[in-house]
Amino acid sequence: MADSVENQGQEGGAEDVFSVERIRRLVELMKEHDLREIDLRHSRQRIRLCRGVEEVPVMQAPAMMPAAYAPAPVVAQPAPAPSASAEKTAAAVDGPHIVTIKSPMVGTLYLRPNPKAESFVKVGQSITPETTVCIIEAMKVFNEIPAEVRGKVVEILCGNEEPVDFGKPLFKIDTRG
Amino acid sequence: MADSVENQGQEGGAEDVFSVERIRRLVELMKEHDLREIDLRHSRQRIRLCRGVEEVPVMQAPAMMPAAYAPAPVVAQPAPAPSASAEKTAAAVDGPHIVTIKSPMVGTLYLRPNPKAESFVKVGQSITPETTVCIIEAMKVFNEIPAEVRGKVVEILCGNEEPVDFGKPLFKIDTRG
Amino acid sequence: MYNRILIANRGEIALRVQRACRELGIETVVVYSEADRDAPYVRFANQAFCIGPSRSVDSYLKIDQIISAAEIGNVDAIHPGYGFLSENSHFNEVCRSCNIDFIGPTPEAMEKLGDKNQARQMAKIANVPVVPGSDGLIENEEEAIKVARLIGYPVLIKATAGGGGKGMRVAANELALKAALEQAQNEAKAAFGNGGVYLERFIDKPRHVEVQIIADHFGNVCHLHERDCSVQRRHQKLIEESPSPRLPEQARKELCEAAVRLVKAAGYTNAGTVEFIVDQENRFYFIEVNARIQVEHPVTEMVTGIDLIKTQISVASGKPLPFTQADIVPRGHAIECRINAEDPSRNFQPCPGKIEKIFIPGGFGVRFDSHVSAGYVVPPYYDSMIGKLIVLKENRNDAIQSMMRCLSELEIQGIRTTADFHKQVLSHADFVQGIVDTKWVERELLSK
Amino acid sequence: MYNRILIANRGEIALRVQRACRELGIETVVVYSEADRDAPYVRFANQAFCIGPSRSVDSYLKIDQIISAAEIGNVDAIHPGYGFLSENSHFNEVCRSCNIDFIGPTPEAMEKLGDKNQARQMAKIANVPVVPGSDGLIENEEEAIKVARLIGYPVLIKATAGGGGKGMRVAANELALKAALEQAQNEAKAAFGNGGVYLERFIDKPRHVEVQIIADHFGNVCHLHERDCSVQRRHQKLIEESPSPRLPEQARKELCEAAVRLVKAAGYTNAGTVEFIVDQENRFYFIEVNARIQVEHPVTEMVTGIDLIKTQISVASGKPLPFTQADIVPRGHAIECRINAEDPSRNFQPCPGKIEKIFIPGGFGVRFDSHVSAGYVVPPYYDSMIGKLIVLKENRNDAIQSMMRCLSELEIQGIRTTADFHKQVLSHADFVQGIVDTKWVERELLSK
Repeated sequence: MADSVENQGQEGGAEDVFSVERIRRLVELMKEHDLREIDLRHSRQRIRLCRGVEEVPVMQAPAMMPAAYAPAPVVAQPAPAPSASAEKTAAAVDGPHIVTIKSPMVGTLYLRPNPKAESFVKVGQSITPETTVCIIEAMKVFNEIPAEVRGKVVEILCGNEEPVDFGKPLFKIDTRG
Repeated sequence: MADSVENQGQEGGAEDVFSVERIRRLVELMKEHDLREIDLRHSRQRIRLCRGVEEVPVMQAPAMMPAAYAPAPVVAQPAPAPSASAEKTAAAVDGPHIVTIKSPMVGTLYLRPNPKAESFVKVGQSITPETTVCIIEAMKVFNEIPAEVRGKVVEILCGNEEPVDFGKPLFKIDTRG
Repeated sequence: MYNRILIANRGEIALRVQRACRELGIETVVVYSEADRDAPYVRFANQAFCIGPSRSVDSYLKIDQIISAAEIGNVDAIHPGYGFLSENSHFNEVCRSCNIDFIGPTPEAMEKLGDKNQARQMAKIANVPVVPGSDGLIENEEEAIKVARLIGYPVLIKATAGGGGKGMRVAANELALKAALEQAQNEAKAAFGNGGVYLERFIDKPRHVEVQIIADHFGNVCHLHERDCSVQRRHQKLIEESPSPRLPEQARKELCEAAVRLVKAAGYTNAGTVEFIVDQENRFYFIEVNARIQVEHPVTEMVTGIDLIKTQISVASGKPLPFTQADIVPRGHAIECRINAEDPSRNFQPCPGKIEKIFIPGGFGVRFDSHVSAGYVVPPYYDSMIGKLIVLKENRNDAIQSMMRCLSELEIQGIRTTADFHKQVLSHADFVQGIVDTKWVERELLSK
Repeated sequence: MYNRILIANRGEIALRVQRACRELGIETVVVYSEADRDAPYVRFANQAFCIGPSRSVDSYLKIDQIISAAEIGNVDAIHPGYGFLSENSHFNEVCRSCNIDFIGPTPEAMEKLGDKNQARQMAKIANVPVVPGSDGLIENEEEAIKVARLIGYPVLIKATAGGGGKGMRVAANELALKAALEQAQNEAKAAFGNGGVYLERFIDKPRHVEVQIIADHFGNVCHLHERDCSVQRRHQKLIEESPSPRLPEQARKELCEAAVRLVKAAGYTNAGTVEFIVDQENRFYFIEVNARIQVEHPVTEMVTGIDLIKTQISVASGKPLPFTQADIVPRGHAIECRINAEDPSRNFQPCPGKIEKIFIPGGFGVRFDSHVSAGYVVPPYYDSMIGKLIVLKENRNDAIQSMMRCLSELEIQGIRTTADFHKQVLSHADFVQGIVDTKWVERELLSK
């Protein structure tokens, strides 16, 4: 279930959250894209819509396990089944203009070319598809990871020297910037 | 779960959050678009709407097994999970005015007081609650079964000397007749 | 052998009995209440009869309905399982009067051993030790002291009208006895309007050890060794195992032989269990006989390799036992955990409801006897056990390791169960050392 | 012993290995493709790494990704399961070069026995019978006749470039051989542009019998007796059992001893299987060695009571075998049916998809090794086996009865499976008599 709509909350307010007009628009959106479910939250506000068949229930995965990311291409929309960390950030930055750079392999993440150097990228920095955003070390091989997307770094999702696996979200890029 | 409206949080603002008018419009929306559920929250306020039955999947039962009747009082509406035979007849005679007389025990059904006699009741015959509609024999004891309802016999659902168990539909009665 | 058997029970034991029948090529007729119409054994049956509404008294306890189903279903025999009518000698009687075999002991043997006092007398005759006590009421202090000397201190003073520990006193010596006797009598008089008390030896930290028996109609009686069921909560068994940990070989031998003596003396046939309590010095005392198959029978099946239900059916049909005592060689160590739909955090209150998801543990030496699967709704009308998790491994430590693994694999969504509570028990040093007694759970786990 | 093991596999065998580890107190690291993220062993793992997209070549066959996960996961050893990289000596090599134990034979032994021709040579040296044949090509008629006399009629003429039965001929005598030889050569030339042919004795209605071997690093080699896997469809095993029906005790003994000789000669360690074909006169011929644990290993575990995976781990970690040949005493008869997500009515085409409902059979002597439960989605990317149903009973007939019962209890909604097909096989007179051969399924069940 790649499609998902999330309420930015820019136009916040309880009245707005419960606006039937918006819900109607959302439902039409659902029918149009044959969505099974829409789940909107803004801090403590939430709108959740389901239609059609029951969804496949996914049992809760243990916290230590980096397995809670939905199948998606290496560059894709934010995964709808958010991990603890993604949860935290989902409210902050999301939407169709936000793409996530995910790890293409299992390995150790390096955000700097070497311990003394500056990080490859910083939040707010503009990048091109060729920009190296990090290095992932696997079996003593240091693989430079290009952004493959143009935009502005809005969030860095993993820490330096953190182990990452395939598909793990690393950076959030605002393609408008 | 049939149509259900559930709310939590009795604090201020509840009136407009839970305005019947809004809920009515939401439900229309759901009907119109075949939504299963709408779930609205604001802090401790919440509106949750569910439509339609969540099917309890019943695996196919062997044909020889008289087990496909839903729980119901001895005199009740036709069972929602109908057996093959009930299926066939459901189209023919059904509706709020039709009640089904069900077997109160396990035993052998007799539609006649004795092999030579006429049946206790015939289709089209008017009956009172006291009318004996059949005999069920259990452990050599012949139990006369009263109709317990007033109306006209529209259908006899079991054959003479057929084994019946608890809750097995025996007769359909039109309470208008 | 039988052609058709009616199973007069529900839940996991109904399925257990049905499995034995099907593997023996015997057709099964099942009876069920409206609450159980979606149970798997109803689907698997050759014929199934709904015998009434959900409440047991309206269905599973309705002898006339069950017999009626048996006659229409044209069965040769009825297996009563455990609970419900399994130890009801009247039902047993009625079955036989309708020419339907009751798979269990004769009504006579059932009554003889079913009644606690009769059984106690028979035990004495068969030279099976019972808890020493005053046969009858204690009239006065002198008698009390005389009896106490005979049965040995510490002694327990019990109110004959007793209950709830009222009018109960433990006395460690004559001095204490003198003081306690009057207190107990007065307390009993106040509580029950009856000051009658009697004495028996006080057993400190007793273990519950029982012996599985099977007997045919040719006088052959075999024991299938013992089960230790000391892990209990309010007299409800939670965990059973075989062999009994820390029971010396000599005591084990004498215990099993005593059980055989008692059963022989009663002319008992089919499967039964002789229950004992074992004190800290490994002396054992007969408590009672369960004249039926028991919940924990798989523990014995796992270590002996003998199918108890099949053997029950075989001997009931008039066949001799297919084995002798010498053939029965236990192998390995088996443990069973009862998985109940209960919430340990809420004083084990039952949690009926729909099982949304379940992952059933499996693997080498693992057995899960249960009738449930995802989508099954646990009805609120009956006991809360939804399954029995049993493991067999080479030794007790491996069995504990395996059970811990299985308990963490057992994922159930929709209802609360006792699975996690079992983990707590199995990982406790006392259990690992095999030194728990029947009050241990309340004392060590629940009082804190 | 190891602290942490990485399981480089998926599906039921990943869960099987994980269960052994957990019961041994060893932590598990699992690797999985995007298609398997909801698998239970991923939840149960101490650590789990997604190593790539669904296709095996992008995930389960990616040596660098697996090793990388092993290093980050800081494991002591890798268990390869079966299939995928389990018989890849390069992967085996890489593991060891990274100081990670590969739970299996050494790369050398793996290669020695992995290559069919080398294995055949080694078998001859170890005096293990192989199918008699011409070592190398047949140049002309005279040679063919000379060789045929040596190996005995009927002979099979095979194209060296062969495949699909092309260039294959059976000759019952010299006359037939002369005619067939030229035909075969021409047909081979036409089909493969290579007329080279060789001879071997033609085995009519062969049975597939294999011997389970386990060896430690101290030269101790034990066999765990044989498995009969004659029920096959297109060389895919469907049903396995132990002991092999109708195999005379003497042949059984020689078969097992021959397997031990071969494995000793190759200096092979850990678990392995030596496959033979057995002709109608119960003569056996070595075919090949599988240098890994096999799908059907539970059959052997059930009859011997020995946990093969635990033993694999133990010997890999450098411990000696915990038993001797004399300790291994098979008990009862075990049968395994592979439950595949395939539609027998549509030529066994795979049926991936969501398992809406499943009732898992259980009971005494029943084991279902599977990673699936209700809601599990069978991915289309891997082999179609969703579980293995295994029963152990006192004798073969009881085992068949029990398996029939279990197969009818196994209710699966959402996908088609081979369960009903197994019932067809188990209830067939030929199977009941134990006289099926490796072509029996095609001949008796599918050609009609």
